[in-house]
Amino acid sequence: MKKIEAIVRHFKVEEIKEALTEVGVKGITASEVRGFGRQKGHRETFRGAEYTVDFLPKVKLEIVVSDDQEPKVVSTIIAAAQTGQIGDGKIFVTNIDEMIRIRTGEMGDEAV
Amino acid sequence: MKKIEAIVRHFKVEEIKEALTEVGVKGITASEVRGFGRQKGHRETFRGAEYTVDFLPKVKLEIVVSDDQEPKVVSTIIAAAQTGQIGDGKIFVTNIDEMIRIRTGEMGDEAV
Amino acid sequence: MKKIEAIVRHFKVEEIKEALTEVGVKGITASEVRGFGRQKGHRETFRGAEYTVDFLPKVKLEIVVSDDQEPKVVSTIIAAAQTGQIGDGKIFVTNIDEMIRIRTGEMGDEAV
Amino acid sequence: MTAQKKGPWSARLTIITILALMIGCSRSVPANDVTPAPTTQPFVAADIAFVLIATAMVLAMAIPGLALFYGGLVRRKNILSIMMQCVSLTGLMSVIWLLYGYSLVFAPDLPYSFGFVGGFDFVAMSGVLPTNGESGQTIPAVGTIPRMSHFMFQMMFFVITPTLICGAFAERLRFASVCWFSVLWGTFVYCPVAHWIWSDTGWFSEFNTTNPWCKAFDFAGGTVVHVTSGVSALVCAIIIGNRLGFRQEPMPPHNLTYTALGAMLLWLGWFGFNAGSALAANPLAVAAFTATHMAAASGLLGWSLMEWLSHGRVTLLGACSGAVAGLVVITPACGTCSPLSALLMGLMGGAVCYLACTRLKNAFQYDDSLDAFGIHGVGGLLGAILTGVFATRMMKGGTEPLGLVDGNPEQILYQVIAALVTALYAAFISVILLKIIDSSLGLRVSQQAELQGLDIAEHGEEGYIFH
Amino acid sequence: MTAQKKGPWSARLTIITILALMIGCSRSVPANDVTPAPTTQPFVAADIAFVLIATAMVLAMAIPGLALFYGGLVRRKNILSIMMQCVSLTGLMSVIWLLYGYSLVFAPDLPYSFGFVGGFDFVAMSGVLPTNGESGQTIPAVGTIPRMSHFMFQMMFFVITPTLICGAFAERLRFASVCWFSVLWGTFVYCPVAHWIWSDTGWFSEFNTTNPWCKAFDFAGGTVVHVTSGVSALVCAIIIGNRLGFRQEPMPPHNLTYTALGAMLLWLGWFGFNAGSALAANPLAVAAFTATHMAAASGLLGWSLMEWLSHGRVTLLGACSGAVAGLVVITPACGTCSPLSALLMGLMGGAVCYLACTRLKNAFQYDDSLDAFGIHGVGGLLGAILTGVFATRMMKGGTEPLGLVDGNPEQILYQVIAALVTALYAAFISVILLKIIDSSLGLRVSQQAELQGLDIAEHGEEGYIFH
Amino acid sequence: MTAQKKGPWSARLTIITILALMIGCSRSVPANDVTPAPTTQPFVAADIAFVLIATAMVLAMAIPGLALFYGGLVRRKNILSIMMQCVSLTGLMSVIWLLYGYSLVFAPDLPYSFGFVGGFDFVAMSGVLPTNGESGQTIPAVGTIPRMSHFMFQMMFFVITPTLICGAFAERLRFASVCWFSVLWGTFVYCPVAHWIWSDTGWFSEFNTTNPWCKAFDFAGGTVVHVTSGVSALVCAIIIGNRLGFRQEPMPPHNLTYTALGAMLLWLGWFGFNAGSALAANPLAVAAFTATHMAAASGLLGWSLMEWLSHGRVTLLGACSGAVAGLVVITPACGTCSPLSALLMGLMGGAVCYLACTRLKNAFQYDDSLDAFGIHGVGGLLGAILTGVFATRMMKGGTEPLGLVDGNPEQILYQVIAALVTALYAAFISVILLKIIDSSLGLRVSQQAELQGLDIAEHGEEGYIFH
Ligand SMILES: Nc1ncnc2c1ncn2[C@@H]1O[C@H](COP(=O)(O)OP(=O)(O)O)[C@@H](O)[C@H]1O
Ligand SMILES: Nc1ncnc2c1ncn2[C@@H]1O[C@H](COP(=O)(O)OP(=O)(O)O)[C@@H](O)[C@H]1O
Ligand SMILES: Nc1ncnc2c1ncn2[C@@H]1O[C@H](COP(=O)(O)OP(=O)(O)O)[C@@H](O)[C@H]1O
Repeated sequence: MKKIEAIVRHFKVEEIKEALTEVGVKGITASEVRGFGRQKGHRETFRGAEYTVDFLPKVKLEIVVSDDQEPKVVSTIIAAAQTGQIGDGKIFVTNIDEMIRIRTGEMGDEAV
Repeated sequence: MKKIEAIVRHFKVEEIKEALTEVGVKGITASEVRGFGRQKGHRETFRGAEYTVDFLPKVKLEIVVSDDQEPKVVSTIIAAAQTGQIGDGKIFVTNIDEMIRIRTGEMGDEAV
Repeated sequence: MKKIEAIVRHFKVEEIKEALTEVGVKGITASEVRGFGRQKGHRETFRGAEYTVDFLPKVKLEIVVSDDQEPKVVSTIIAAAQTGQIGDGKIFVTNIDEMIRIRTGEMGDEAV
Repeated sequence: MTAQKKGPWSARLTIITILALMIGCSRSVPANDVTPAPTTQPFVAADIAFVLIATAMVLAMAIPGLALFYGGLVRRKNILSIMMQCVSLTGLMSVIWLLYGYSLVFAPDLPYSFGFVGGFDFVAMSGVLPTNGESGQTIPAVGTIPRMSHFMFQMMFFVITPTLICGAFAERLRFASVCWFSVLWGTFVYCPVAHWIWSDTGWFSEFNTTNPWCKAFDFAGGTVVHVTSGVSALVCAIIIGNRLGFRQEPMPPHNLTYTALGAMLLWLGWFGFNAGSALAANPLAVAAFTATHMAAASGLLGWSLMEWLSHGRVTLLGACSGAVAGLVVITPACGTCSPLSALLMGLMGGAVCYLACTRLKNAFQYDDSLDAFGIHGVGGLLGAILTGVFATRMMKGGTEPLGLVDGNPEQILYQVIAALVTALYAAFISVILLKIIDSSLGLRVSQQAELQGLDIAEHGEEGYIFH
Repeated sequence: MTAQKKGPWSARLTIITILALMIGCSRSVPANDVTPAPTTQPFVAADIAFVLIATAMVLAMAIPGLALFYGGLVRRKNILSIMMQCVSLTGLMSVIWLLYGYSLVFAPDLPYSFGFVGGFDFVAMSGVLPTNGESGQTIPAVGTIPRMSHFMFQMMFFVITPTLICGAFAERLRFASVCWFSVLWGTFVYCPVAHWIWSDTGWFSEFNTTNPWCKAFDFAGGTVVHVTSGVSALVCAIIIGNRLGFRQEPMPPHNLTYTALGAMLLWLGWFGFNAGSALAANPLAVAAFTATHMAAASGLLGWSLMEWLSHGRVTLLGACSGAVAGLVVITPACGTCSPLSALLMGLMGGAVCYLACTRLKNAFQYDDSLDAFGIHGVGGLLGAILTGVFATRMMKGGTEPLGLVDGNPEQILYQVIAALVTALYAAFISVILLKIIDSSLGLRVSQQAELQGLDIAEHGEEGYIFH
Repeated sequence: MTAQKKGPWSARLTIITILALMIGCSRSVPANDVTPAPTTQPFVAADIAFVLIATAMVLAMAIPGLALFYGGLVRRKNILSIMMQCVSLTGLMSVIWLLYGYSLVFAPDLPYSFGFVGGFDFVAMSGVLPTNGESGQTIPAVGTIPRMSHFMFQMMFFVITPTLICGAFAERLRFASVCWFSVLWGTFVYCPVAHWIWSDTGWFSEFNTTNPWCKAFDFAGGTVVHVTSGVSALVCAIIIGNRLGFRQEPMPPHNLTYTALGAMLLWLGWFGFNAGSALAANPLAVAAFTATHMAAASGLLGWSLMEWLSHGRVTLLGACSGAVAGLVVITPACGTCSPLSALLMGLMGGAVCYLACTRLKNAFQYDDSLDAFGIHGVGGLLGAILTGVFATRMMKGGTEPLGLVDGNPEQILYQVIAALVTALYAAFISVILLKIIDSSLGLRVSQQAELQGLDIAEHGEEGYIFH
């Protein structure tokens, strides 16, 4: 199994979720992250103090899928998450040794 | 070493923490996530606008342990986190190449 | 490629970011986590109810780099994040199968 | 204790009934033939201004004061449910007060009730509204203000009292049950008790010139408001039972800044509550205002002192709780005690309520979730007694000695009797009402709803969406 | 609709212009030779006290009331922009009011304007300020209070009215455009309409003793404040267009606790708005106060009832919206209707505004983001009409029948005419102003700024930094 | 500067001492033989009502106004500590005021103090409380209100002034040290200065009919409140030193919505502060009210203008800061200047304080964390001077020319002298107090506590628990 981690823009999350559901993804775990990268931050000013905020709000999606689903899922995410502007984000793919559904104890592809 | 990631219900966290401490786990990193899966979301209504919230609040626990501890830890989590209702969550196990304790620079199982 | 996950103290984040930028790191994803470990929690009291908070606020940094950059990055983080006090945090290194830049579809070391 | 919902129909019925009643009443009141004839109109503009503003200040205690004070103390998942209770009860109790509440309290005795409760003379504001006859407009008065102003001022007390109880059963009751309980409680507990203590014919009323059983001082409602609600809160906490996970997992306040903000607003609004109870902008109002503030200040210090002695540090929640405790304690006394006595009363109130909210609750393990009993019940009882100690004609004028320090020790006895009778009565009726509601609507939400949080389970909303 | 910023210079120019005007005016006013000579000084201290406090309460409706009510409803990324609009408009409109707003409303007719708008007699507070002549200080009066107090009380209405409109175009307008629109709207919509309805010579004014075209009752500004702002809000929503992603992605309120807190503060402040409009601490103020509260209470119940019937559950947002709807509906009527009628009006207001904010908006798909039209426009129109139904001399005194229930059915016609003329006029001018601003400054922010949120894009700040 | 805690015992001792004092005093005051005999009771109900409400409004400036204004500006981890300071100082200073504060300010001169400070005549409210003699109740009066009302109104000034200073040393001081500093500062700085400026015998008092050294106008406390606290704040910031990480890491406000809410409440409460200082509901109160509002409005615009000119955009924090700056500047002048002058003063206040909080602070690199000096110190000094420019008998009545515009240029000199003497005195005493506290209790928390945040380290609580 593979874990696909995608760092994406906030307002793309719904779209990605729907696209993924259509290609058969059954579960997603999302979290709020702040990302630093090529995308320029913004300046904030509070009375005298001015500083740059480099870490911009992004969403990280984690999706575990069976090995054969992986390419499909990755391309679906790319299609749905792309705007073409700097800051669209990244996808990382990692190998997963084992996956277990807590409710039933099912393991492996069963648990996806 | 293995990294065990468990997506669990909020109100189970204390219980899991205690169970894990008993089997010798020394460190846990927790974070707020929102999960989409088989568990049905709920409908929210704000004046005219009604919509379904599919991403439900969950907690992700990350625990890095030595290879031999892994099975014990996984079964402990399952035991403590199970309610039997849809939405209990998942456990993912990944291989970790290296672990370092920042304070001392200790590496590998030493650092756990 | 390697994913380096570092659990660090809040007030060290800026320093680490700058140190990493200097050694050529182009992207970081940060998130709020709460960590349980050797560092002692604190007691809170609310009217009659007293309890211990074991999970302390930390920041998790995730950095994906090419294999050869890894040692440099890890040592940079250690240097910048260390205070020598219990609770400095941990670094985990995992292997990454694939990395993709959503904006361009570039893959592998290109995408870092 | 049944946990499942009895379906939304019961709830719909509720509203329809109220609606029907409302329309019925508003039709049946012939606005032009009010009988209890008020003739002279001795209005003092300053008193009108003062009481109107005080009325708004008392409302501010409930919304947003109590809504924030309580709201901050619950867990995030129940923040809206508690605010919803505060604001909805404001709407609901206001209508009930108009329909018959005011009448049950302030109208002449219901025939054959032997002073138990007021009659129907003021139902749906008859006798309260102005009338336009041949001789021009006639406006019923109470003292130097229109009766309508008295009606409004007293309404806010009727609104806030059941809202206080919500602190005891927070995070686990069905919204419909909260509404029903509050309406019934207001009718069967608040109205009679307020009649006993504040009406011209009440058993314990200092205004009862003919034949009071035992004359008790309760200037702004220590017994009427705090003893009744606090004791009922304890009964609710015990009968309804603990929250799931109580004493197993931490249930810390989710937003102490709200609680502090709420406490500050309570402090401010209490000036209206206490000084406004003079019903005139006179030196007595100033005295009540001063006593109120000094008791809040020293209540804060009293609680903090106890914390310091037991833990070596003080907390914001403690300081705020102490201020509120001081305010509760001074409520019955503020029109009769000196600011220096108020200082002592507040100090004792802070310390005693601290013990009630920590030691007492821990000893008996009831889940009075937000300490409605610990602060209002205990503080109310203490205040009632101390009023008998510290009441003095120095502040109130007159020549009769009032309390112990003034040379009238037996006043303490009267105070105790009035408070105890009230406490027992409130507890008794509360038990009955809870049993009735539990066996019809069901009191508690389902376990699943309690775990999920009432905001989503009961109201389909979330408090904060910060991502 | 152009989206790009026209550079900061336009904005800088704005400020400089205002500054210049301000200094110019303050110089050009010879403070000592005011003409419209007020001589006697029949001040009633209680009325001064009451109106001053009421003034503060009306300001509290805008800041923080509306700032929180609206602020909670937007997405997190726009919270500061909406608060900024509320607070900045308070500053800006106050200065405009001083410069000429008060004069355009309350001064004698501008020559040859045929009662369309007031003249310049009170520009920059001339005729409002006290004067020190040989014979000592002379202080212009309105009724029993100094004219300066009337000036301040009315200022707050001028402040809050354009702020209400901000709810319609929240989360997408340039800040500079909001300022310009509000200033121009205040000048060209609010001032004339308020002159028609409240000045001694207005077409629809009940105070116009000589020749009113059609005498309409608008005690506290149902038409002046709510119809004008509500209808303009609809026009804004339509012309400016929907938010990016409207009806595609959820846009839930980011902090309902703020919205509830804001609604509670609106409720409280509205006592100042409505009762203060009596301009004296008299029984009429008490009647307005009472009607206000009862309508809020039943508006809350009316909206909740509709929710219960359609979804089987009630929401905090609904309860709060209903209370505000009830308050809007009662605004024109509170000085002339009985509390029982207020109860019915509020109930209807809650129900009708519920339908406007859900069914109507869904049917026509305009993005009235925070329901400024759904609540203020619809509620304002409904209130104007119902005032004609329920006005009664019972509350107001006098011998003439007032509304339908009092035996004067044609009053409804007058109410409808005044409200409709106002609505059409407000809509017409709003269209023109929007077009002008759009083709000069540009109304909307860039797409990128809208996605990023106005807080960072326009103001370089973030609301909450919780990590 | 020692950083470690000196153990809780010192703190416990504090409280015990206060307690002892309190009980002692309340015993030692024979409530029935007050000497400074006030005989006639010329009370005006409207003035009582007005001053009571104003009193509540001033308290609302401290809690919750300042608590939120400051609270929002600190980092999340210190939110409770700042709220705790605000609420605890309210409790503490109120008790001190009762014990001796009022007396030191308003009692006849302490013998041989040459007008430096008041004596002990009013200690523990003797001479303030009513007395009940043979001839009935006698109530001491000040003007048209009971002296107890004057006592309460002035108390709130005593409460808020040290609280303002907390902005300078936020996020790093021990709670016990804050309490001690405030109590001592109130005693040794506030009381004498207020005596100089407001008592009947003060050196700079316009009420000193016999022999004022130099008559300064300070209607509502520009010098007494803002210069004293602002200058002391600067001294604190410098002596206590910067926060860890100051100028190395960003320390943005954690919740600007609170800061905005706080500023709005300050604006509202300031009406009580300024208009209430007329101590009567008269045209002067109206004038003060109007000037207050106009200065807030134009202060907002002034600061925004500066921001626009320097960054091309305006911020909510700027608008709110500007409004507060305008309010500070107008405080001494609001009873003597016209609303048009207020407009100019506010504008200047906004602009000048902007420069102080940005340029000045950056140039000297002191860590006046929340700009207590930048706004209150600088604004207070500016206001004191401008009062000499703009004071005019047009608003205040009378025939004597008052300020520069009125033809009395030397008034500016008096204003400058009073403000400077006060500033130097406050700075001097503050240094001494800080040194004393630092060498006994220790001023700062430990480094670890500062990193962890004072909420957990000092109070064992967290502000928000949102998971
Ligand atoms: N090497 C990296 N490791 C971890 N996260 C990264 C890395 N590079 C980028 N990111 C994440 O991806 C986001 C987008 O990257 P950025 O460089 O701004 O734009 P783009 O992906 O379009 O080149 C960042 O905000 C960060 O969260
Ligand atoms: N394939 C997946 N990848 C990542 N996270 C998943 C996946 N499937 C489920 N999850 C996470 O697990 C949680 C529970 O899953 P769900 O399907 O609702 O119930 P259950 O685990 O009982 O079958 C989800 O909310 C989500 O956070
Ligand atoms: N085995 C582990 N798995 C996951 N996270 C861990 C583990 N051990 C420690 N951590 C994380 O590292 C943080 C610091 O660890 P701690 O034991 O307190 O101090 P130190 O790293 O100095 O020994 C913890 O708060 C936790 O977030």
